Amino acid sequence: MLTVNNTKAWLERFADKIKTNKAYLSELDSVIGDGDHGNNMARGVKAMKEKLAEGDYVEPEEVLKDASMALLSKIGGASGPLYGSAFLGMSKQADQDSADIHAIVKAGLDGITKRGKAEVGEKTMVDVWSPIVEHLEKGTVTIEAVQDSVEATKDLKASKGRASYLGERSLGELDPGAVSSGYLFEAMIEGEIIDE
Amino acid sequence: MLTVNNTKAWLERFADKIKTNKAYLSELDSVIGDGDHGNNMARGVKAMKEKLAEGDYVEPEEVLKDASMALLSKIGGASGPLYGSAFLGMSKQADQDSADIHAIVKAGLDGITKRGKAEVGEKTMVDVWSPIVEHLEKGTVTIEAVQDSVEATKDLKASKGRASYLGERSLGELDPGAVSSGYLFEAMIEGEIIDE
Amino acid sequence: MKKIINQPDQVVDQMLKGFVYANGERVKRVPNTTVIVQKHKEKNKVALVSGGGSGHEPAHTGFVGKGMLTAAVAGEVFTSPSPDQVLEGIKAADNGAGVLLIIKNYTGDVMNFEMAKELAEAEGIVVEQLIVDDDIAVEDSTHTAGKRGVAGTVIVHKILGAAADLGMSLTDIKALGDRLVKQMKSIGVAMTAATVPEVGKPGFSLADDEMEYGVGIHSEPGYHRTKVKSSASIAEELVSKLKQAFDFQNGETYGLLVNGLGATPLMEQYIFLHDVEKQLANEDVDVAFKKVGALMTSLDMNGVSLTLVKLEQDWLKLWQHPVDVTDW
Amino acid sequence: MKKIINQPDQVVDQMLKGFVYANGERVKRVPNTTVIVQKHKEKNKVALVSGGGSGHEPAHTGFVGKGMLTAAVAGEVFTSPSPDQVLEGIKAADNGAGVLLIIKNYTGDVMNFEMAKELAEAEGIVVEQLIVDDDIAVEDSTHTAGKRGVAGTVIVHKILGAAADLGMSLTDIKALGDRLVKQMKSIGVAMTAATVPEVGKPGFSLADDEMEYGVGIHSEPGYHRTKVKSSASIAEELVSKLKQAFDFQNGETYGLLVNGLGATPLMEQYIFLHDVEKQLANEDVDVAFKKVGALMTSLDMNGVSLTLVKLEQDWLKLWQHPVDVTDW
Ligand SMILES: Nc1ncnc2c1ncn2[C@@H]1O[C@H](COP(=O)(O)OP(=O)(O)O)[C@@H](O)[C@H]1O
Ligand SMILES: Nc1ncnc2c1ncn2[C@@H]1O[C@H](COP(=O)(O)OP(=O)(O)O)[C@@H](O)[C@H]1O
Ligand SMILES: [Mg+2]
Ligand SMILES: [Mg+2]
Ligand SMILES: [Mg+2]
Ligand SMILES: [Mg+2]
Repeated sequence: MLTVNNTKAWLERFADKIKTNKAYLSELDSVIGDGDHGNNMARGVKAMKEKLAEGDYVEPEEVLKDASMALLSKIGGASGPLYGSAFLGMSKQADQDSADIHAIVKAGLDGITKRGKAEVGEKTMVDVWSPIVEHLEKGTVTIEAVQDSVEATKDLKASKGRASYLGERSLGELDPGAVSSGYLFEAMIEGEIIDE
Repeated sequence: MLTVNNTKAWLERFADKIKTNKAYLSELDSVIGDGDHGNNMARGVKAMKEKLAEGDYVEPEEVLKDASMALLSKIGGASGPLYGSAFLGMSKQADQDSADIHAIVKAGLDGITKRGKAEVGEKTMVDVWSPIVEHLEKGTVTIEAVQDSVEATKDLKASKGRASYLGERSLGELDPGAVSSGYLFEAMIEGEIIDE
Repeated sequence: MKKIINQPDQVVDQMLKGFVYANGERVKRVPNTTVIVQKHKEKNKVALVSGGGSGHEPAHTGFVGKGMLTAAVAGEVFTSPSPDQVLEGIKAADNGAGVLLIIKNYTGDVMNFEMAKELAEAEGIVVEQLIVDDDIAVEDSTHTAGKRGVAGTVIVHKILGAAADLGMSLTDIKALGDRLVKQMKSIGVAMTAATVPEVGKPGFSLADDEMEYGVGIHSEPGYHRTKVKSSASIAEELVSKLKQAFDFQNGETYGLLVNGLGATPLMEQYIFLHDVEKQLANEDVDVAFKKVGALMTSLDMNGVSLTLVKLEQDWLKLWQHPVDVTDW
Repeated sequence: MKKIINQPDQVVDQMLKGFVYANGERVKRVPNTTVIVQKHKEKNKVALVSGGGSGHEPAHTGFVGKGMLTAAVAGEVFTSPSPDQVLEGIKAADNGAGVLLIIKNYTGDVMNFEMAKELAEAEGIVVEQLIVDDDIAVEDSTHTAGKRGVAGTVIVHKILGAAADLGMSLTDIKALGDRLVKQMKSIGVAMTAATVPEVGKPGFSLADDEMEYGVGIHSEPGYHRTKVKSSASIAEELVSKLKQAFDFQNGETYGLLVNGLGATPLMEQYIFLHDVEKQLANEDVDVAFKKVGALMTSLDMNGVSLTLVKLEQDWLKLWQHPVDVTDW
C-alpha cells in the first residue's frame, strides 16, 4: 500500500533514474522523435523532487498531486501533459483507496489515454503502462516484466506522437516515453510498494 | 606602333589569358582579397571581346576606347574603374600619337594612379604598370621583365585596396591585379606591337 | 556546435530578456513566465494567443503587437510550453472579448494548449482553439499524429490578427480561421538539420551533397532524400505537390509565402521565389500577395518552405491591414 | 557548397527578379540594369541612392521605399557595381532636389560611385556623396584603405531617409550624414565565413571550435582568432572595444544595432543583445533605441555585429519616423 514515505521514496528513485539516463532518453528520442525527451523528463523530475522535499504530507495522494503539478508544469512537450494526467489520476484513486496499487496505476493509465487518445500498440508509453496494469492485477509484475514490455515497443510501428511521421521507419527502435515509464515501474518495484 | 589590327589582337590575346587563368586569379584574390578578381576580369574581357568583334574601327584609339567602356561597365569592384581609367588614358594618348607605345602605356598608368591614388610599393597593379613604363622608355621590356615585376609584388606589404586590411599578412603573396596586368603586358609583347 | 549562447538550458530565458530589452515599448513579459504580451491592449477586442516550442523565431514573439498576436507563449526549444504557462498567456491576453488559441498541430502543443484552455474556462474566460496543420509533406491519415503545423501559422496570425483588430467576434474569427486553415498548404526542403542547444548535434545528418524534401520544422523526417538540386527543380517539385493538393482551378486567387528556415540567405529565398513564379506562370491562377523572409524558422536549419493559401473575397484586405509588431 | 540557386553567375539577376515579383507594388527595376527604384517617388525631395556588391541582403534593395532609400544599385556578389549602373540609379532616383550617394568605404565602391557621380554631374544632376566607415576592427591609418563600411550603413539609410522624407535639403542631409558617420562605430565576430556562389568555397576557414573577432562583411580578416566563446564574453569584448573607441561620457545617449550576418538564428541575436545590455548596465549611458535582425548580411556567414551610434538631439525622432520598405 502507498504511504507518504514509500511514495516519496518511489518518486525520488524514479527521478534519479531519469537523471542518470537523461542523455540516453534524448538519444532515443533523437532517433524517432525530436531528441528532447531526456531533457524534458529531467527538467520535470528535478522540479518534482524540489517540490516533494518542501512538502509536509499527511497522505500519499498529496504527494502524487504535487508530483503531477510539478511534472505538468515543467516537462512540456507531449510527455508533460501525459505524466501530469497519469499522476493526477493516480492521486485521485489513492485518495479513494491507497492500498490498491493496481487500481491506482490503472487510474494513471486512464489519465494518459484520456488525454493522449493512444491505444495499445501505437508505440507510446501506453504500451508499458497497459501491460503493467495487467501484471499488477495478476500479481505477476517483475523488473523483467517491465523490461520486456519496454523492449516490445521495438516491434511496434508508431501511429501516435512525433514518431508517427516516420511510419515504417519507426520499427526496430525503442519508444522513449515507454523507456521513461519503465523507470517509473522499476522504481516502484524496487521501492517495495507492492504488497506481496 | 598601334594599329587597329594589332590593338585588337593584343586585347584578344589578353582576354584569352584572363579566361584561361580565371580560377587562378580568383584563387590569388581569395588569399589576400575577396576571391573575385578572376571572375571580375573574366566578365570584363568577355564583354570587351564581344564589343570589339562588333566594332568597325578606323583608328586604334577607338578600339581602346571601346575596351575601356566595356571593362569599366563589366568588371566592377576596384579593378573595373582602374582598368577602365587605364584604357581611357591610353585611348586619349593614342589619339595624339599612336606610335609612341611608351607614352601610351604611361598615360594608362596615369589613369590608374589618378583614380586609385596608389603609389609604387603599395602592392597593387601600379607595381607592374610603373616598371613596365620604365622598361618601355629604356627599350628593355621583355616577358621576363614583366614576370619579374609581377613576382616582386610578393615582397610588398599592401597599403591600398582590400589586401591592406591584412597588413603584414599580405607579405609573401602575389597581388592579383598585378598578375592580371602582367597578362596585359605579356600579350602586348607577344603581339609584337612594340617596334624594335 | 557553433552558437552564440551561454548555458544551453538558459537560451529561452535569455532570449526573452533580450527581446523585451529591444522591444519594451511594444511588449512586456509576464513576470516569472515565458509569456510575451502586448503592452497597450485594446479593451473588448478578441485576443489571439499563440506559441509553442522556441527555436522558430521570429515566431511567435516577433508577431506580438497591434494587428497580430496579443500574446505569445514560449516553451523550451522545440518543446511545447506547459499548460500553466499557456494559462498565464491566456489571462494576460484576455481583453474581455474572449481568447483564440492558435496551435500548431503537434501532440504536445495540442495537449498542453487544450489543458490550458480547460483551466482558463474554469476561471471563466471564454476560449476557442484553432489547430493549424498546413504541412502536406505528411499524410493526414489515422496512422499519424496528423499533418504538422508549419509556416502557414504566420499567415493565420496575420489574417486573424487583422480580423480581431477590426473588432470581429470570437465566433466569427474562429470560423474564419477554420476556413483559412483548410485552404492553406505548405511544403519545405532542408539542406541541413537544426541543432538544438541542449542536444548539441544536428537532428539528422545529410551528406555534403544531399538535401531532403518534406522535412518538418523540428527536423521531423521528410519524404525524399536526394542529391542537392537547383532552385528551379526544387520549385518545380514543391509547386507540383501544392498544385496536386489544391487541384488548381482557373481564376483562383492565392497568397504565397516563401519562408527561410533560419540559415538561408535572403538572396536564395528570392532566387527560389523567382523559380516559383516561373512555375506558377504555367497555371491560370492569380497570386495576390507574396511574402518572403525567415518567419517560421527552425534554429539554424538551412532550407526553405513554400506556402500557398487560396484566398476568399475579403482576405487580401485583412492581409494588408496595418500591423505594429517587431518582425513583420 | 549547399545553396538554393541555379547558375552561380546568374544569382544577382534572378534574385532581383524574385524581389520585384514579391514587391512590385513598392518598387520597380530599371530595365536592363541592376537598379531597384521606388515606384511612387515624391517630387522635390532629396533622393538617396545606395548599393554595392550583392550578398548583403536585405541591404540594400530591402530598404528602398518611402522614408529610406530612393534607389539601390546591386553589383555582382561582393563586387561593387560599375559606374554606368550607379549612374542609372542616380538618374532613376533624382526627384529634382539632388541625390545623395551613400557608399560603404571600400576601394571599389568608392571609385565606381565617384565615377558615376562625375558622369551624373556632367548630365546636370546635383550629387553629393557620403562614405560610411563604421567598422572599428580595422585601424584608420594611412597604411590601409581605411575603415570599412558595415552594418551602420543601415542606420544611415534610416536616419537620412527620414530627413529626406521630411524635406531637408541636400546640403543639410549631407552635413547631417557627415556628423552621423563620425558618431557611429561597429564591430563584429564570425563563427564561419561566407561562400560566394561563383567561388564555391568559404572565404576563409575556421576550425569547428574557432571564431574570429573583427571579420569584415566580405570575409576580410579580423584582429583575433580564438576558441569559440560564450555570448557573454563576446559581448564583453565587443562592448569594451566600442567603449574605448567612443570614450563613453556620463549621460550620453546611444542607439544600438545587433546585426545578424546571415546564418545566425534570431534566438542567438537576442541572447547576445541581452549580454550587451548587461555590459552597458555598468556604463552611465542611455540607450534610446535597440534594433535587432539580419539587416547587413554576408551571405551565409554565421556571426553578429554590434553597432553603436551616439545620438544628437533630434536623431531619435528621425529614427522613429515611419517607413514603407520591404525589410525594416
Ligand atoms: N498520444 C500519445 N499517447 C501516449 N503517449 C504519447 C502520445 N504521444 C506521444 N507520447 C509519448 O511521448 C513520448 C515523447 O515525449 P517527448 O519527447 O517528451 O515529447 P515531444 O514528442 O513533444 O517532443 C513518446 O515517446 C511517447 O511515449
Ligand atoms: N587604389 C588602388 N590602386 C591601384 N590598384 C588597386 C587599388 N586598389 C586595388 N587595386 C588593385 O585591384 C585588385 C583587386 O581587384 P578586384 O579583386 O577585382 O576588386 P575588389 O578588391 O573590389 O574585389 C588588387 O589586386 C590591386 O591590384
Ligand atoms: Mg521529444
Ligand atoms: Mg577582389
Ligand atoms: Mg519536443
Ligand atoms: Mg570584390
